[in-house]
Amino acid sequence: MERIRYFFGEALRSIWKNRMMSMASIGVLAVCLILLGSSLIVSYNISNVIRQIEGQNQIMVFLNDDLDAAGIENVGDEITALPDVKECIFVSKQEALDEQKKALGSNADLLSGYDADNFLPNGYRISLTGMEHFSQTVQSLEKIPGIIKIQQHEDVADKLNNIKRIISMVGIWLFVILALVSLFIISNTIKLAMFVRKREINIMKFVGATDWFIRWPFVFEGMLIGLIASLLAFGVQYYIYRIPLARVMTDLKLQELTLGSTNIALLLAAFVCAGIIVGVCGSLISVRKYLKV
Amino acid sequence: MERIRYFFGEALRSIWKNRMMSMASIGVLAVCLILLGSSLIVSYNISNVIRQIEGQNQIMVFLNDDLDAAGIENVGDEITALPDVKECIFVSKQEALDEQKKALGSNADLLSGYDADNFLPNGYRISLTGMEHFSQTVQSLEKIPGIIKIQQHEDVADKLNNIKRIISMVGIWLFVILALVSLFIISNTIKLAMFVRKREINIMKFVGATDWFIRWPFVFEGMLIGLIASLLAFGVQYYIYRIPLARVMTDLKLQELTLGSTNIALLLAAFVCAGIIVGVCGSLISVRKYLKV
Amino acid sequence: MIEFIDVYKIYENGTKALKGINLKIDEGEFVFVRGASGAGKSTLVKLLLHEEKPSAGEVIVNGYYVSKMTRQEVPYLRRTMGVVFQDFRLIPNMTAFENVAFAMRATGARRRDIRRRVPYVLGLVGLAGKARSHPSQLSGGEQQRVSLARALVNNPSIIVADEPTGNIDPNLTFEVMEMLDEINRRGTTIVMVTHDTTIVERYAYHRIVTIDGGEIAEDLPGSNV
Amino acid sequence: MIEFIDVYKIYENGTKALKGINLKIDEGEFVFVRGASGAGKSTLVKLLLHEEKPSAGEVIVNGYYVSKMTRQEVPYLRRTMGVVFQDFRLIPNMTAFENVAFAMRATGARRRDIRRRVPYVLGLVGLAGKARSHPSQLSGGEQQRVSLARALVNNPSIIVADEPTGNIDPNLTFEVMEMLDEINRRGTTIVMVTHDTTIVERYAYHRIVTIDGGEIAEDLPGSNV
Ligand SMILES: Nc1ncnc2c1ncn2[C@@H]1O[C@H](COP(=O)(O)OP(=O)(O)OP(=O)(O)O)[C@@H](O)[C@H]1O
Ligand SMILES: Nc1ncnc2c1ncn2[C@@H]1O[C@H](COP(=O)(O)OP(=O)(O)OP(=O)(O)O)[C@@H](O)[C@H]1O
Ligand SMILES: [Mg+2]
Ligand SMILES: [Mg+2]
Repeated sequence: MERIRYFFGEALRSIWKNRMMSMASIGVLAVCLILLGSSLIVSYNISNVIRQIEGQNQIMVFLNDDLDAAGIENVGDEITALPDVKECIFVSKQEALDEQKKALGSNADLLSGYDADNFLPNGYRISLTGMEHFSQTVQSLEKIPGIIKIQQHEDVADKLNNIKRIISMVGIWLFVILALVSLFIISNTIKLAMFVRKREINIMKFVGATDWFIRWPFVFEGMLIGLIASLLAFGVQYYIYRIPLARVMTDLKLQELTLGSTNIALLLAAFVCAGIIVGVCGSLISVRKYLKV
Repeated sequence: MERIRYFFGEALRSIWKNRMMSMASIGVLAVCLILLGSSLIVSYNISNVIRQIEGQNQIMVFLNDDLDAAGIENVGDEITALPDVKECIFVSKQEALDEQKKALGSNADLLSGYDADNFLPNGYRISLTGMEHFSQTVQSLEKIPGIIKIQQHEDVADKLNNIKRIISMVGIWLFVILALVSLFIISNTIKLAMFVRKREINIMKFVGATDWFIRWPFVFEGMLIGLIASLLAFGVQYYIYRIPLARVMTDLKLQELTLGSTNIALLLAAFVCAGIIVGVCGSLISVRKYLKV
Repeated sequence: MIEFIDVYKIYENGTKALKGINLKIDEGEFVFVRGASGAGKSTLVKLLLHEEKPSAGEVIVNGYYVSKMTRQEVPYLRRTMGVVFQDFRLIPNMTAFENVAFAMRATGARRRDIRRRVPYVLGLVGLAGKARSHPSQLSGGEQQRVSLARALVNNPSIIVADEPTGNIDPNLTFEVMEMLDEINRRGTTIVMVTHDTTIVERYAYHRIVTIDGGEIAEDLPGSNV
Repeated sequence: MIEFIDVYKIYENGTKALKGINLKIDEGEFVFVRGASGAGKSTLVKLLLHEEKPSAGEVIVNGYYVSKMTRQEVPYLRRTMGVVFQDFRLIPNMTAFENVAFAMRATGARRRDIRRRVPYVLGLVGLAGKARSHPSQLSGGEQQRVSLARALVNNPSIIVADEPTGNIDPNLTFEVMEMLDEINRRGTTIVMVTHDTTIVERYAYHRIVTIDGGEIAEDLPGSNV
């Protein structure tokens, strides 16, 4: 007990005495956490937006006029059975004509003569859960007998997919790079801090301190620095996230952009864990070199 | 001359003697440059992609059947005169019907009776140069007499605009954060390195060295570190950019994703300038504190 | 008990600091080690402490075979000795009190004992008023005495002092010598490296080992037994 | 010429190191400064160097008014002096040669001159063979002599030596003293802080200033004029 209090006290003392260095470490660690957190939040939000756009993406299929009501229902069931199909709504000949009329606006009366002799086919309006397997879905649809025509905005679908792919590529690369930067920077900061203390550690060993006696205060110090950094990072992250993103959100009326409170709690937990682990590991790794006296 | 050689030699010697620290500084600086460079390239490429998608975005307007050929042409001229309109292609009643037939596929003969008595209106297919002023353009189009109906994928347009806005928001924030990180990290690295040399600088002053005599080798050192870091960063950046992005490019058949060779040269120049400036400033700022003896 | 058996020390850059040292120091002895600058006296001290390992031969300190020790054992070897270093080796960001206290704490001493013992030892070396000063706020002689206080604080069975009076004035030197003599009389082994001929002459009843060029040139036994 | 006029030095923590020092040292004088540990001797040296500023009073060195100097002037004040520091103050990552050479280079000396002069001075202090060693590879006495060589190398008009013989043996001490005496005879002012009574007695024909508790307790003029 007395020892733990001593080690903890030493850690606090050391953080205070090496204020500059401690602040540097805390700052660097916090910044790295913020970068990581931001990239997580951004990719989370971007995929949300894409999912939303996808949700509105639809395929229209037209049916052979020869099908009777049962046949039409059959096709509907087959479509619904496909993976990735979220919704499949029947659009009758009449509804299709009404839509055409609506599209023509004031010229709708042009089509008024066709109400009885409707030249438009029955169809299904299909919503997909996602666009990843868009072309496979289209191919599967083509194979369903009774479907005579598939109408799709393939172009838009493709483009959205491309954007998503690029964003996730960029996200992955950014994440990898940032993780490496974090490790690099923190290990260097701690190494430099250790370098400054080399003499101190040396002397401690010469008066008979064991390795762990020297190590413990550094471990606590790393832990404290990690904790402070993660709390700081979380605060800043939350602020960054709230202010400008909240503005964007209201701009776009995209309520889905909010992180749920569980996600926020998860983020906090992740920050604290990451901060403490990095802090302690950094301390241990860096101290190791200088203990060899 | 002899002095410059001496200062330069000292700088090299110091870089070599403090290998660890020099490598840390070079590494951190290079990583920051790579992050900045990557965010530049990514935002450049993303806006390219968006521009491309926008290029394919179209508005369809339908014309009053009462218009004669001259009236139709008039409307076409008015549309072309609008800002943001890139292309405006006439789609005749007949063409519209043909497209409808194509859309119906094998059921096209359903419409065969209407060739003479075409119920579809004439129209213009309009391509825009960009989507920023999409809704203004639509409003302007509504004011042109003779246009009875405007058909637009407003949803998709809006979504694309939103994505672009989010990406540029994210880009700006990322840039700001990264710039701050770079400054913070580099100044701290150099500060810590200086802290290690505090005693050395102190002693130099005590044997009668002037401030500039002490400063020059550090300036050269900062310059060299900046130069090396920027070249390293450029190499890595080029490699990162080439390999995965080249793959994405061929995947998407988006030739516009390449940076021109002038852009590459610009990037190199920017890297070298930024590297050297940061290196030298970092050295000067950090040395300053320890010269006060 | 300290024993050097045929010890050679050749530094990495080729300097032959010790060339075949054979020396046995019994428990309770007081030994002066003298010799020219660069003779190898501090190297001898470094070997005792496992700061450097012998290139050949064996050093035995209180039963530890220095050249064959594991990393874990080293701190326990060092705790049996109190060392005054030639360059003081005080921790710069600890006060005089904390520097001395650290040596006690490292051995697992209780806070209560530390708070009683440290001021007492600082008082012994005449630094009661400087307990709160950092090394950079102390004069050369004051730093040297903090180093001495640290060596004494754990009541070690061996005290090794490398030039402990190089920065203090004759009166203080005399006081310090009297203190060491008293400690020695109570049974502590003392090895003291010094250049000060005045001291050696005054305490000539102790054993005097002279080192020259890495070898033992002379070994005058003490006369007080 | 050095002059202390009513100089007080109170450190930030309240320690009164000097309490009204009045001292005038003429060109070409050789002055011993002695006194108990913590008397204020090193503080005196620090004031000469503008390492610390006097809390009150004025120090005049070679025409510079130390308390009123601008930052730009300080290096030129320091170049008029060669200083042996009590804690040596060698640059750790420079070899002995480079440490001495740096002091020459800082004054703008040519490379050719440096390459001729530095080995000569290192030879004077008996370290010709240690030119390529770093401070950590030198014994205490050797480091002290590198510090001395650095003080000599620029042929300064004043040499200030704070305990320059604390870590070297009697024979070497004698050699160093003879050297300083010879340099003094050629006209250089020498201020030497020392505890070594043997030296002071031997060279008692020089002026001896005794400091006690921050005040000048005694000022024995030299007899060799
Ligand atoms: N780390 C080292 N690497 C290389 N040579 C060293 C090292 N330490 C000491 N030496 C050399 O070994 C020799 C003996 O050094 P040591 O420090 O034992 O001398 P010393 O007797 O203590 O001298 P002094 O009285 O000057 O302190 C010297 O010539 C010194 O230059
Ligand atoms: N930077 C400082 N801050 C506070 N007090 C100091 C500082 N430097 C020295 N002192 C105190 O001032 C007094 C005089 O110190 P100084 O170094 O001048 O002594 P000295 O005569 O050189 O002693 P020694 O012979 O032990 O070297 C001492 O009591 C010392 O503790
Ligand atoms: Mg020694
Ligand atoms: Mg002193």
